[in-house]
Amino acid sequence: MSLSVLMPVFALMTSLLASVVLFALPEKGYRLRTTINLVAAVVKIALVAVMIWGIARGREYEAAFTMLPGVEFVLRADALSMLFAGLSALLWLLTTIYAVGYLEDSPNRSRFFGFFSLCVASTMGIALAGNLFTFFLFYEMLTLSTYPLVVHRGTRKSLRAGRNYIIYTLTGGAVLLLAIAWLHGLVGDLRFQEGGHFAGVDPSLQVPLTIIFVLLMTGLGVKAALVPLHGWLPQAMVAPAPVSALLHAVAVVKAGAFGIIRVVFEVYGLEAAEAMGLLAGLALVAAFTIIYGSTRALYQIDLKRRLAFSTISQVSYIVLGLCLFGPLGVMGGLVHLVHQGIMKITLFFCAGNYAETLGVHRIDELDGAGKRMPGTSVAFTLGAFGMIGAPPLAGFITKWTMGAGALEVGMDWVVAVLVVSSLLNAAYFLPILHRLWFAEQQQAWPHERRWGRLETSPWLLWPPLVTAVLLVLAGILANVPFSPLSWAELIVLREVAL
Amino acid sequence: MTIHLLYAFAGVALCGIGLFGFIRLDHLLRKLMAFNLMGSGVFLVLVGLAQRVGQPDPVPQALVLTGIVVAVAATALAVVLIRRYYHLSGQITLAEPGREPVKKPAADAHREGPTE
Amino acid sequence: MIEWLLDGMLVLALLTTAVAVLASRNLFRAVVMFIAFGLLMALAWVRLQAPDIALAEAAIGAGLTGVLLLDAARHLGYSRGGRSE
Amino acid sequence: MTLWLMAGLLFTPLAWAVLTLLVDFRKGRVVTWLGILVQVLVSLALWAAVASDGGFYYFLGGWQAPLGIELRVDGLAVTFVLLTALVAAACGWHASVYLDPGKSWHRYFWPLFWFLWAGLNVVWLGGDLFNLYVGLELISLAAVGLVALGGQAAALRAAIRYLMAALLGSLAYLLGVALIYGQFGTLSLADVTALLSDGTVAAGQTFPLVLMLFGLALKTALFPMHGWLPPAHGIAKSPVSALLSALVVKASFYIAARLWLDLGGHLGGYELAQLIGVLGGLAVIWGSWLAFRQTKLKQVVAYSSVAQIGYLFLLFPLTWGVTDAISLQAQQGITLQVISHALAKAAMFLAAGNLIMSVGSNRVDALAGVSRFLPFSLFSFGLAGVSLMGLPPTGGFAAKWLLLQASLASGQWWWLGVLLAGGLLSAAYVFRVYQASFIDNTDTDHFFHPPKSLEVIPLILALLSLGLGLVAEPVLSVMALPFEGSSR
Amino acid sequence: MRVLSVVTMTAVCLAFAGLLGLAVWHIAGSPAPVNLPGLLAENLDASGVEHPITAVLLNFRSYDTLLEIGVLVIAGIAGISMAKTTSLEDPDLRTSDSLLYALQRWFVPLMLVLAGYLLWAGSDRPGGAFQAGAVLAASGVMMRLGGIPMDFLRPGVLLRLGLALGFTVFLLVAVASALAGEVFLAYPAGFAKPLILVIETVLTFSIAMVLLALFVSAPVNRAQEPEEGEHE
Repeated sequence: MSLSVLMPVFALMTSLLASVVLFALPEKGYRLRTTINLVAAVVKIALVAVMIWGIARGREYEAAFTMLPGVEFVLRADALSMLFAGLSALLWLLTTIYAVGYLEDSPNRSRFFGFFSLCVASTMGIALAGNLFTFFLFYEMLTLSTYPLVVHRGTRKSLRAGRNYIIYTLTGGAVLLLAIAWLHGLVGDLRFQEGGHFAGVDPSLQVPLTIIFVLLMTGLGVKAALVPLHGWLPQAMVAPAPVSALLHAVAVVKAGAFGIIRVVFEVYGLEAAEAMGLLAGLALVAAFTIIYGSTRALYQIDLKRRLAFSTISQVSYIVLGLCLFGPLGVMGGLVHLVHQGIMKITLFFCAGNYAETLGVHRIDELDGAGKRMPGTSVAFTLGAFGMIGAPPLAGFITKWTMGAGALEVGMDWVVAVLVVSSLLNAAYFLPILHRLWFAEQQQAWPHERRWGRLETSPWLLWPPLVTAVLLVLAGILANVPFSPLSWAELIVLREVAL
Repeated sequence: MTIHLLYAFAGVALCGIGLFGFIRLDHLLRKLMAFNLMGSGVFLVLVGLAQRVGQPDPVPQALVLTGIVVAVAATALAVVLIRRYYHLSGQITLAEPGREPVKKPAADAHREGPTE
Repeated sequence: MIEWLLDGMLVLALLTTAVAVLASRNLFRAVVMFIAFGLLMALAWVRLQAPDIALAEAAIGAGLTGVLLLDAARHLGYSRGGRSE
Repeated sequence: MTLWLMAGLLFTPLAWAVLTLLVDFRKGRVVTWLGILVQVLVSLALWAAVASDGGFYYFLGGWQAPLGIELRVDGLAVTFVLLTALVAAACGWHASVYLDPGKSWHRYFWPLFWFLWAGLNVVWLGGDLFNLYVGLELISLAAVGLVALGGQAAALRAAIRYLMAALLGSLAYLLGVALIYGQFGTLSLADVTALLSDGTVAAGQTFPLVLMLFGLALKTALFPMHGWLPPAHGIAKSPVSALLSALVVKASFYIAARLWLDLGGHLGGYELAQLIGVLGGLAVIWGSWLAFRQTKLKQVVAYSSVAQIGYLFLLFPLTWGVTDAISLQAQQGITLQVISHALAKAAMFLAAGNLIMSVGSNRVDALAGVSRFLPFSLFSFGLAGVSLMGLPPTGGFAAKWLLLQASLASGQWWWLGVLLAGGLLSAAYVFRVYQASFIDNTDTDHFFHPPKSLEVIPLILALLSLGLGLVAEPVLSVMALPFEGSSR
Repeated sequence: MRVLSVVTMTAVCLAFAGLLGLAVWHIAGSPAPVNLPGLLAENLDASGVEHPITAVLLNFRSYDTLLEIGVLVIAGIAGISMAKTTSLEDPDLRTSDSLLYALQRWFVPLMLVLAGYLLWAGSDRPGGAFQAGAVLAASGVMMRLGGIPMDFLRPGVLLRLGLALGFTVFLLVAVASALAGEVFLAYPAGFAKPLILVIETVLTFSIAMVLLALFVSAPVNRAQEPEEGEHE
């Protein structure tokens, strides 16, 4: 067993083992649990960092064994998987810190952190999956491990949200399974490979391949919350804030988007997909989702619900990016996978802070919160500006790259979509910022808690601040090696082969 | 056609009759008797068909002996179950308690006898 | 020919008793019919050149099962199965 | 060596049945532990022997078929022997803690348990049609005895209903055997197959096969003949339910499958295969729906068995008139389904028993708050549920995957709907239980906490079922082993 | 509705009988390819007994018989597990019928003799353990009906020993033959006849015990156990 085989396995195992240990831990073992959580997260970051370093220098990491006759289980680390793995490893650490503070004295912490780790293990598995079969395996594992997190509070509302979530995702999973099984029956076990498999494919396979593509997109679209498959996402807001952060920024929607990237790039191949005319339809769906999500967000009063609709809109940037069929556009889509994650997690951390510290859930209750919680509010403001696409923040890099990509391939209408969406983003974020900073506090906070001199618990305060800094850095240092943008460029050069 | 085959067909008819009784009758003892009739029919088919040339064949005969013992074991067990069931519920059919009025309280069911 | 006649009658008797077992309204009579059926079966086995089975059928089929059922019928009450008593 | 192992395999359960009959429950428990150890070791050794050397025929009494009785000891058979050993060991262990030694009639649990185990081994190994009949009866009567054990009226009603169904099924099977004997003059399945494939006997006489399949399907509770199963499995003690659902219904299915694979090609037909498949599909849909509607926890699990058994019958259409490769794929899928369902369902019933013990009620909605205070049994229940839903990486998923492939490859795409809808419907009833348990309406732990050993057993079974998907390849490779030499 | 169901059932049963009859007719049309009776006759000498049916039951297909006794024992166990047996002095069980009394005075000894004869005859003539056991059981039933106390039928070690005896001996013979180097149930050469005789004798006894036990385990008391999770 060489290290190149073991690395991906270790990366997966850290959180899997952590989850097993956490389940077994008694409810009261607060210190031990926190230690295990943090150690596992740090170890994982280290492992991923080593792999990123290795991949940048051309090493390969792969572990595989035969699971069923004709079907392999493959874990493989390539540049694309590291994009996602790096994001989730980094954000897992922050979310864990945040969750420790957030759930300080709520019940069922063993269960929560157990499933939390399981969820991250699944995400890591999705990132490292080397073929569609393995991908599906972890994709479904993710569904299952997030359910207990969504219904964590055990209230009627959260149970209903959980039920909806599970109906959507399992149905999506069934569709995905059908597509994968069909594809497997048609052409055998498909490893993800640069440039895909279907360049110059037999024309007789055209029709089934098209149907399978639609099925695949439907199955993945549920998690990626493409309209009209997005229904579960706003409801899942009842979950605790770290869970929402996880669902929106790191795990679930990203798993869907990442799956779409894998399928388009490395199963069908960008050129083949374009040649079969599959991308145009996807681009339209993505564009519609962007506009639809932003528009719906305008009308939400609940802060987390507004963020949820914003997620629906933002994730489709990623999908739209790959449909642009040119190096710049693809780069824009890929880099947004990371950027959106960092920005959205910042926003959700902040929303969680407002809720936990002040008891504020609705936007019209936020008046004057900037003075009470300056740190949180600065982070929120940065996140919001990032979303709108203000330079030099991360969101700007995305939109700029994508816009340039669209012009490059002559899809001018995409620029219009980007502009309209940015305007809508501004329209639903700026009023919040106005209330935060410029409105006077109207009434007492609904449910305030105090932590001495700090505005809130340090466990809750640091994570959003760190992510806010990250999103600034991602924008300013976009051209430095190992920045998200440079890494996306590396992926495009190496794997998309345009 | 030999006499043996005639009995095989008699077995066929018994199977039919027994099956009818088995699915038609509700009373558990009658069901049980219907089952035994059917069993006899099967045994007749087994031996009669195997001996259609007219010569006795010890193998199916041995099988039938085994079959009879198995059948009597099953019957005896069924009788025990049915009787206990009757004592506990006062019922002699498999109908759910709600559907058929319980005729007698279970407590004095066992005192019921033919000769008083 | 006479053989066939005899066997035919035996088969007929078998089937008639079988029907009688199922059709008789009185549970007690049904059991008695069942015992009669067992004895006829024993005869049938003799005709099938299977004396071993005949013995077993007489002892077990007619004898033991019959007594078992009779006893059970007595405990369950004669009139439960039909309306004639 | 192998001969000794075979003797041990046949002897142990019967001998322990006698031994435990003579002692009371507590002593029987100790004796049983020893017996379980022996039997598991023997089964493992036999499995290993066959996995390394291939299968063989074992002639009981030294008489070759057709005069004597032969046992077919091949990869599939020993896999099932081993499965039985694992599941029965788990159930026996669970029962030894779960059952109340104070109840005098519980002493009879052990002999019946051992006879059941013996009967199962008879069926897995049986190569003689009549011997299989006796094995089936052994299983049925022992199972009925276990359901009725010390029961009150409802349990007795279930037991009687079960007995009646089982008797009718056995009789139908026996009638089929009678016709087969009349036609072929032999009771050895291998002989009959040989006679059919070398054309000595013209094919075309379907009725005997139909009769046998009908009888076996009735005993396997194929829709619409499933009515007897939920009451019996729902009302028996949990370890008994686990044995029944995990193993007993599989025995009759196993015979049906062997008959079909050996004789179906000659005596079966497309319509028959499709009809059985359709009934299986309806069982999946209808059983899951009914499971969803039940208010009692164990009834949910019992109806889930009806649904899961439905999948098994897809074997019939997927192996008839298709290429050998597709047929093999379908057989492998069904084998995995049998194994994973056995493990998962045993885990589920045992976990359900623990949950019922803890909350003191059989109702699903009484589970509120369990997730907080009794995570272990719930976790086992959940893991088993994942396997039933056919989600990766469980054995259930591996089975579903192979069946999907077989359906696609054989062009019988209509089974896809059954496979996918079945998974979703089973998710519906499993998540209904989860949902009930996640309701957080109490802050105090008023639940009874069962002993740790009770909680560990279902967890082990559930983990095995989960891991099966990962090691499916090696398991299947043993199953497909050829016989030592060419044939017997 | 009721009429309809009767009609359907009749139709189903007629169709079943018709198909079955047709199948029998077809099968009867051609001879069986394997001549098992001939094979049996050739090997009869090696079986140790002269009567072919006994040879089949206790040698060629002895495994069937072993399991079949197992089925009997199971039924017996299940039966006595039901019976929280009543005391045998229960007046309900004692029949003071003078006819029965007379019958049993004459019949029981006769039946015991008959049972002995059947058992002894088994090796070369019709008869054998099953028939003998059944007759023995029948005489026991008569004694029981006549109110003769038979203490060994109370659930206890004695009864369970009786149930298991025949099966145990059979099983021990089987495993001893396996340990002696042969396969399960293969009697060593020359021992076939005595072993079969021993087995038959104990079987007779055990079969009678099981059948009797099932007969007397008619339930009388009302011991109930609540369903799992249901409080009383």
